[in-house]
Amino acid sequence: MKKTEFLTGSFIALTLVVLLGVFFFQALFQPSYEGKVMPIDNVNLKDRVSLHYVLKNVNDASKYLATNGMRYFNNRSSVPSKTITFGKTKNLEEGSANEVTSIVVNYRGFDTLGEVTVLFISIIGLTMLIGGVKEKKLRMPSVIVRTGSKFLFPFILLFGVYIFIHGHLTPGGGFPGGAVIASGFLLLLLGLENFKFNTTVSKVIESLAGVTFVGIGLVGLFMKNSFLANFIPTGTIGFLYSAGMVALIYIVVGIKVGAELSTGVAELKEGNKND
Amino acid sequence: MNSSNYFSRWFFGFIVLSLLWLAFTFPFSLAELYTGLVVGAFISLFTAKYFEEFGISSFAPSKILGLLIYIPIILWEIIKANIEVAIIVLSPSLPIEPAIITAKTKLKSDIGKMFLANSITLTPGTLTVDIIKDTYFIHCIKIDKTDERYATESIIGKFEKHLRRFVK
Amino acid sequence: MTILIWIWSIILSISIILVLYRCIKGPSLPDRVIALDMFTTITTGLLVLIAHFLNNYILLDVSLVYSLLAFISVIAIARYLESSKRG
Amino acid sequence: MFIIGIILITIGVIFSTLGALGLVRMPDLYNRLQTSTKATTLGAFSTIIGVGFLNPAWLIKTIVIATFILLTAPISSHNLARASHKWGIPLSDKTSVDKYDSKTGKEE
Repeated sequence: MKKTEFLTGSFIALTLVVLLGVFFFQALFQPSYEGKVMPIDNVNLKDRVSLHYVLKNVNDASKYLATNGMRYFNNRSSVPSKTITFGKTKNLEEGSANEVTSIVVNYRGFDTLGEVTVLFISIIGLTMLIGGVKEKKLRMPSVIVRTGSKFLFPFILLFGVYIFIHGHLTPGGGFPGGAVIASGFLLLLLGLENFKFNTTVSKVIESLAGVTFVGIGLVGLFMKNSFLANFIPTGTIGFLYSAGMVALIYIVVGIKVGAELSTGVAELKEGNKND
Repeated sequence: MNSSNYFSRWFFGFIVLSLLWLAFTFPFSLAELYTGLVVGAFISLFTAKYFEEFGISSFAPSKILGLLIYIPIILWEIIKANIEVAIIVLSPSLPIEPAIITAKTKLKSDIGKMFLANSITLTPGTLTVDIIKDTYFIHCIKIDKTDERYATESIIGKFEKHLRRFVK
Repeated sequence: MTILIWIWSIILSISIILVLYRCIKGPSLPDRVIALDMFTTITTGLLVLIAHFLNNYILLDVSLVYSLLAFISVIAIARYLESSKRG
Repeated sequence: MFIIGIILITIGVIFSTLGALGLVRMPDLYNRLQTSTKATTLGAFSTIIGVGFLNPAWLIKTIVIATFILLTAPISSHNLARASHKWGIPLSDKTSVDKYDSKTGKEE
């Protein structure tokens, strides 16, 4: 491994870890909203769900709280529940048709940042472990396999991009999309006899994507007073341009995971000959 | 056509990938169209080098017509192949005489060889085992003559003349 | 309609059991790989049938990813076998 | 539309089963590969297109999936046949000629 690569990689990882630590402690020292702790033995599950989630609509929830105030906490059963219609309901809280995505990226976006960082660190560890292993020579591929992998590669890449751009509408999202992109690179590594995967470029792309993720979170912090808050209007549920920040973050996560896993696959095949 | 320049390959990739994007996201909407154009342009920017034998000239009407004629022919051959295999599988005595024979092709380009090999694999009782230069090694499930000229005419001939309309 | 879908699914399941028999018995490694390849192809068809049964467009994406991963795994195993000695 | 879809799915299901039967009955690896590739490709292809005919809104997506299967299945089965020939799987006793053997060692 080249020294500069390693240094830049560790620098970015360190920056991410420090940022994570800062936000962690910031969350610790915030005052709690209610000010009193419920007794554990008679906690109702309904009390654990936020009003925004019950109403599924930010604007309605604020209006309801402004008029009814504390009465809401005493009488939960009278909260009006809204029906959600695909392609019609506007300005939903998170606006994503896929509930899993809204939980992973919107409610627990911080968690996802941690997961992506863990993946990054594990790929760095893999690179260190693999270093010094000799490359296994594969036989010449036949014409069919060579041409077939060249022919199919752009379409596989397109499919990966489709999965992570439509993460808020269909199942999938950043992680499966990245895995599909990495499988496209795996096909090229298997099918072409002299394909060289450029690990330096992939590491740069990955680091840029990570920085963009944190940057989006910081914009949320400045505009909505909370790290990774959804600061873009959420649009109509079921449309492509909806869900605000969820789609944006999944594009970033897809690019990052794709670059990371491709690097891992390339290291596994070629070994590391620099060090 | 092997030396089609970068722009022509990029354009080919752009058109094909954008159309495929619209097929993926079928209920047509303008948002999908814009996204598809951007994604297609971006992906084909750095995968254009893999479209070796394609370019703007691939959109010539004669070539598209050749492809459209080829599709029903290959589908019909696949159905015939399957009926043949079904008869062999269902007969109690398994009437097979397998052999690996050779045949020669006149196609020059890699992509043409790939299409021909895939067609051979999908059609009656034949399976491409390997290609070395222009010699195909074909595993046959049932063959009466192992002569190379006979094999070239009977197995390759029927696809080659249709394939030559759109690949070299 | 529902009965037809049940019949189709049951016939496909029987063929999957036949394939699994070859996968368990198969005298050599490539036989098992062929059986698994065929298993995935049949399962793709079954998945699309289930998508129609549940009226769920989403499963079509899943089946495409499934067939893609099956293809790449078979190519990987074949390339590994190609460049190693039997033993 | 509806009837075409049902007929296509039935054809697909029958050929998938025949392919599985061929996989069990055939004597050696290459013949198994032949039956399995052809039968399952047509089986999956026709099942998927049939579902597209039952649900016309899905037709284009199902055609994409079916085309993908039609493109990839022959490539993978070709590579498996080549790999097992190089790995040393013997052909069955019924085989009359094997012209590939003499040139196996020669690389392109």
